Amino acid sequence: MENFFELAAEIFEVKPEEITMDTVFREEIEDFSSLMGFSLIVMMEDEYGVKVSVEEFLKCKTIGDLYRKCVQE
Amino acid sequence: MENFFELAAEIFEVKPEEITMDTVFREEIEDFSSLMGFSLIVMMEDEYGVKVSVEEFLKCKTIGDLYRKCVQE
Amino acid sequence: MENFFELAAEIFEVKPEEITMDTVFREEIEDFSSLMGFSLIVMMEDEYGVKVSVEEFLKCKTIGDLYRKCVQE
Amino acid sequence: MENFFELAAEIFEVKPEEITMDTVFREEIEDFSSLMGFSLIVMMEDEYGVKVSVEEFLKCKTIGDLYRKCVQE
Amino acid sequence: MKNVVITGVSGGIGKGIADQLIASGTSVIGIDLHFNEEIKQMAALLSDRLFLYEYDLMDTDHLSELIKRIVSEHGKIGGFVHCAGFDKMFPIHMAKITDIENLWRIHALVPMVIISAISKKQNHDEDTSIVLISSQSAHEGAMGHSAYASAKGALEGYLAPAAAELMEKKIRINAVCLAPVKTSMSGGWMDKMTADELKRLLESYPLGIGEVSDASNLICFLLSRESRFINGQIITADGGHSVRKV
Amino acid sequence: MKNVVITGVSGGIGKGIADQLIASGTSVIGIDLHFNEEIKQMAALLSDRLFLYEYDLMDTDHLSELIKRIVSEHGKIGGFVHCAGFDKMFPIHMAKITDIENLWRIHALVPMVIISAISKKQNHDEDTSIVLISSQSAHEGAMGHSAYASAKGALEGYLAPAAAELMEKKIRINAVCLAPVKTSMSGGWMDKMTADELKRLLESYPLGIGEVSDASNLICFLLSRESRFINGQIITADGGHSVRKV
Amino acid sequence: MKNVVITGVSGGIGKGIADQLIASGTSVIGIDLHFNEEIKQMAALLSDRLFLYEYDLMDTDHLSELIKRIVSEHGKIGGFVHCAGFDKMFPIHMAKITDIENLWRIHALVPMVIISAISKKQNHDEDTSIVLISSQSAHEGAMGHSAYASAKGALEGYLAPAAAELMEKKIRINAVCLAPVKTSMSGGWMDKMTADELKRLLESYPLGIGEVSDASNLICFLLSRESRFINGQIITADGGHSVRKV
Amino acid sequence: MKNVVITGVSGGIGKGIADQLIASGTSVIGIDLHFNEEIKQMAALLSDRLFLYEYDLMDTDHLSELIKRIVSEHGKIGGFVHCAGFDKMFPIHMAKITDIENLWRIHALVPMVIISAISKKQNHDEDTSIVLISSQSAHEGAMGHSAYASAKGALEGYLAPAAAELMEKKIRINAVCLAPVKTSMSGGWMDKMTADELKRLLESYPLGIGEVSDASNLICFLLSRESRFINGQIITADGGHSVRKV
Repeated sequence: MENFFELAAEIFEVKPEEITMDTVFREEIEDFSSLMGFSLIVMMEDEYGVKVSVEEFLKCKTIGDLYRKCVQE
Repeated sequence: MENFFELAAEIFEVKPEEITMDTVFREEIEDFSSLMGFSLIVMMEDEYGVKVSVEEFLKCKTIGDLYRKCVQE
Repeated sequence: MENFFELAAEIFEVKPEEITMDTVFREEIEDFSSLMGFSLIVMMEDEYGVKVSVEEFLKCKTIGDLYRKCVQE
Repeated sequence: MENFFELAAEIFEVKPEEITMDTVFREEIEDFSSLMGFSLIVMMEDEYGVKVSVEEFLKCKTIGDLYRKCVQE
Repeated sequence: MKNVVITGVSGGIGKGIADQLIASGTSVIGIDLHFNEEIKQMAALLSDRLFLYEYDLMDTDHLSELIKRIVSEHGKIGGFVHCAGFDKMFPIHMAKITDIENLWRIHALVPMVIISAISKKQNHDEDTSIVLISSQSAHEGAMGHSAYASAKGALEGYLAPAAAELMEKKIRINAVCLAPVKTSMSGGWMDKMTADELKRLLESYPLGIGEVSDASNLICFLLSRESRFINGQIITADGGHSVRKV
Repeated sequence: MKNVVITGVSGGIGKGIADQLIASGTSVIGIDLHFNEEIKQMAALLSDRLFLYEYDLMDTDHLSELIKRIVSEHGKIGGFVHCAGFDKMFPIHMAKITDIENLWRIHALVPMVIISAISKKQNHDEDTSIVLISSQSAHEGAMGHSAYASAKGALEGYLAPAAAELMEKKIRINAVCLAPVKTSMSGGWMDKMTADELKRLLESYPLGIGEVSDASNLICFLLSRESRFINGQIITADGGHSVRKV
Repeated sequence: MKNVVITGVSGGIGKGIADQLIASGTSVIGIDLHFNEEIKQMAALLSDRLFLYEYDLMDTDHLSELIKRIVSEHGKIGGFVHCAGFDKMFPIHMAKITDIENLWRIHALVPMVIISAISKKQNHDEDTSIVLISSQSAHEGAMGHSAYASAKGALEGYLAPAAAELMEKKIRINAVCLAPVKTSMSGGWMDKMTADELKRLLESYPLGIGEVSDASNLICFLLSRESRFINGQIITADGGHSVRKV
Repeated sequence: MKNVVITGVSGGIGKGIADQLIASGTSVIGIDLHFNEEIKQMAALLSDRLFLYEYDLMDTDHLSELIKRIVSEHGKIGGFVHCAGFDKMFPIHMAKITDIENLWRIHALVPMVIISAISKKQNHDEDTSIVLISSQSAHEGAMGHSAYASAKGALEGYLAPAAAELMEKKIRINAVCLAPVKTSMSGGWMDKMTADELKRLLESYPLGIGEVSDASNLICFLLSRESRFINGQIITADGGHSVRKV
């Protein structure tokens, strides 16, 4: 989980401790960009072998939503 | 007035007889473009010496609305 | 003749009085360029209707040689 | 020595057996180019650690002349 | 494709394009100041494929009427290549306004007026393709060619905005940038070069001076549907000149 | 550097360059159709640094005389920037010959005639530097700007051959390719755009619409000896427009 | 023309070129990591026209041997098109060295090594023609594509010097700059875009997303003798993208 | 502006830029493989303005750590110029993979890795400006320089997409395209040319071989706020080489 936070934090260019499971990344992350969103999908694929469709991704609101995709599946 | 119709028709690339005072040009003229709108403003300025602001122009719905700008003022 | 001197002088970028019938232009004209030579041929053609071949032109050493091409022929 | 022939032959794009100590490369090698000459100097430097000045190189007429630079020094 | 308008159709490149198009079954409308016997007979023979209009292009005021007349007589225009033109060399300090103006008129204004006429709805087919002819001299230190290069530059500057507008009318427009092809036009100034100058010039063309077909092959490709995805581009065919060894 | 000739010196960019040059101790010769009070007073104040010539540049026939007169009154010319100009937008199918011609005349013919006069031995200093002003519209799909872009293209095509010739006379020549700067000229057509169109336009300039200083800093750098090794180049200052995200 | 080497021959564009060449009677040598049944059967059918070599191009150390083997088995090589490749998108602050390196390896190093082998006297025909595939992303603000664009830029920078050298060996080399064609490669990242982003992207291609034939028509023209006078050029086929209206 | 990182700071151009920046009060962080006594003493003297880091740039794996360390020791980075590099000439048929790879590594991968590190929020100031150094050899028939030109092309291809991304982080990035300046690097291959070849080379530079200041003046202009509106551009300073008379 820490690993996931670190990876996400690197994409968002924030410190890992600045994000939690409940962070609504599209709103709470300063200048969140579509390229960051893109990078999250790629990261989940590269690091967790999880293929998330854009539709599914758009349904994810919080960091937790993303994280659960990686562990549960 | 014929002259005005001819000038407008040339901009719209239609025959003068295809337009009337009541033609709602933005809807009735096939592929009406912003460049055509631009040309109407320039034409009114060049040929009738009438400076029409973009706001006023956007209020004009029919050919007649445009024509009256040129004669009355 | 004066006219010819003026035209040549303009090409050479010198004052007419700086050139004479005996001026060996390729040597005496400061930074004489092939483009100047080209211009002389064009000038003789445009102003005197004389078509001088490059070979003939290269045989001309002095301004006089050029001038005679224009008057005699 | 064979190694040297192979390296030179590769530069000349010929078979090693096509060149000998007496080959006058500038004349006998088909379309010898300045880039080939350049490559010989680089090769001698890279493979034999011999720095040959352009002047010295130009004095070398045959493959043998080049080879001796590499072994003797 | 039908009704490809070619100006300067009696000249080297114009003639080459016309031959190639006619051979492939495309009808050609040739415009020129005068027509020699050869092309007149050709037109007589190919009365359904080659149509000639004698017209002085420098008379730009009546060009749109000419296009209108062509359309009324042969139907909508399907292509256009502007080959008419001449070059005039002179040093910058000798430039005459009339020379600068005439070069611009024939190389830039004339095609712009013709294209403006062709662009009108009733005058062109869908998938009409236009090819402009530019020159390397607009991109290198072509001594004495500054006015000619400027006229060609006017075409290149026109290209992108024109492509954007004409695209909405289903018209494509591209330009080819050619090295001097040994035609009467290039001959004009080449004949005034000394042996040395000419040698130096030719050395800068590693693949030699181009054949007419080197120009016409590219131009016909750009006119055809084969190139439907190419628009607003300048394509150089200069026999390796711009990548010659330095 | 002294005696830098600036056309359109009352306009936004021309004025900006003049101010910067004068501040750095360079004398400026301003040419324009009319001069407003502000600049007249400035010239009165700086009677040894700013000289004004009221002249209608469209009268190209007497331009060389004007240059001759300037040289006789102030000495050889050390630089030249052509800022005078206007834009006119119209769709290609509405293009009028007079509009095309006037745009070419002011943007291309005028500087070419002035440069031809300056290039004469007696009229220019050594190390004279010339800067032409081009526009991105000659390189992108600038709807409605085809004639303006063509006029700018004529300048760009002139650049390389002119640079080669002028180099032999110790004159450098470069061009700057500017994004629209909010001046009276760009205002001309911007005011005729709807809010949406204008918004779309502005969004394509990531660094915003340029200040006059963004243009004048670059131009003054090119006029100065600092850039002595830069010649025949087109330098773009467009606020990131040409590399905006796609 | 015979023995045209095509890497990535199972992919969209590579397959398209192979089909077009074979149809015109040219023999093709296809290289790829794996071959699907379809192309294997095609090779079986056209046993005198299509020859397949299964090889992992990332293993650059043995590439020259592969070329040597191909020549020994089929004779001198007459053409080469490098279609193999992939894209990977990431923001610059997330760039990994291995990603940058792999993109450069497949898009730039691999063709450079193959061309170096082909350039040896004994390995190529006279009039051999090479076509490299570049991308608009090397010329515009293609967010997230910086490493891919850099790899394509490496090809474009290689082009001119290579053309000068190869010309002396009677080999031509040109590059085509393509807009994304809907193939598995572009699919890779397109599938990760939201509907809005994709819509925005597609809007910037006025003539739509290209067909494979839009790429193969141009590439086959450049491989053929038709284009013998075109060398060292980058030709863009982007469906009007670079001249889209602004 | 402060903390401008310069690689190859002991070399001709790097040293020139450092001198100019320091003179104008900007702090410089120099990176190089070795430092000569001269620059060490300079650093000792200017202990608040010049900071040296001895590092082998070919070790790309630890570059980001180096940047991190620099930031921790001196604060955020305000500029970056990549001057380190070498050239190696060889004919295409003699190209070795290691040579191609090393040239790409030092000229393209190294700056890309450094920029990736600088682009992280915590590592750069607002208004950071980056200047890459490219070469005319990527645009002309530079015999024997194909691998070097490819490495420079990799930088040019990177430029536009990088500019788009970095703009959102308030970082500008531009490239300068320089003619060979007589430094140890160019010396490397110039010394291997015959008198004739060298003469021919020099003749193609009408304004002579450049001084270090010709490069540093332009680069410092691009680093400064003076050029805030210039982004994603390649600016050529080649002493008239590309417009030399033909």
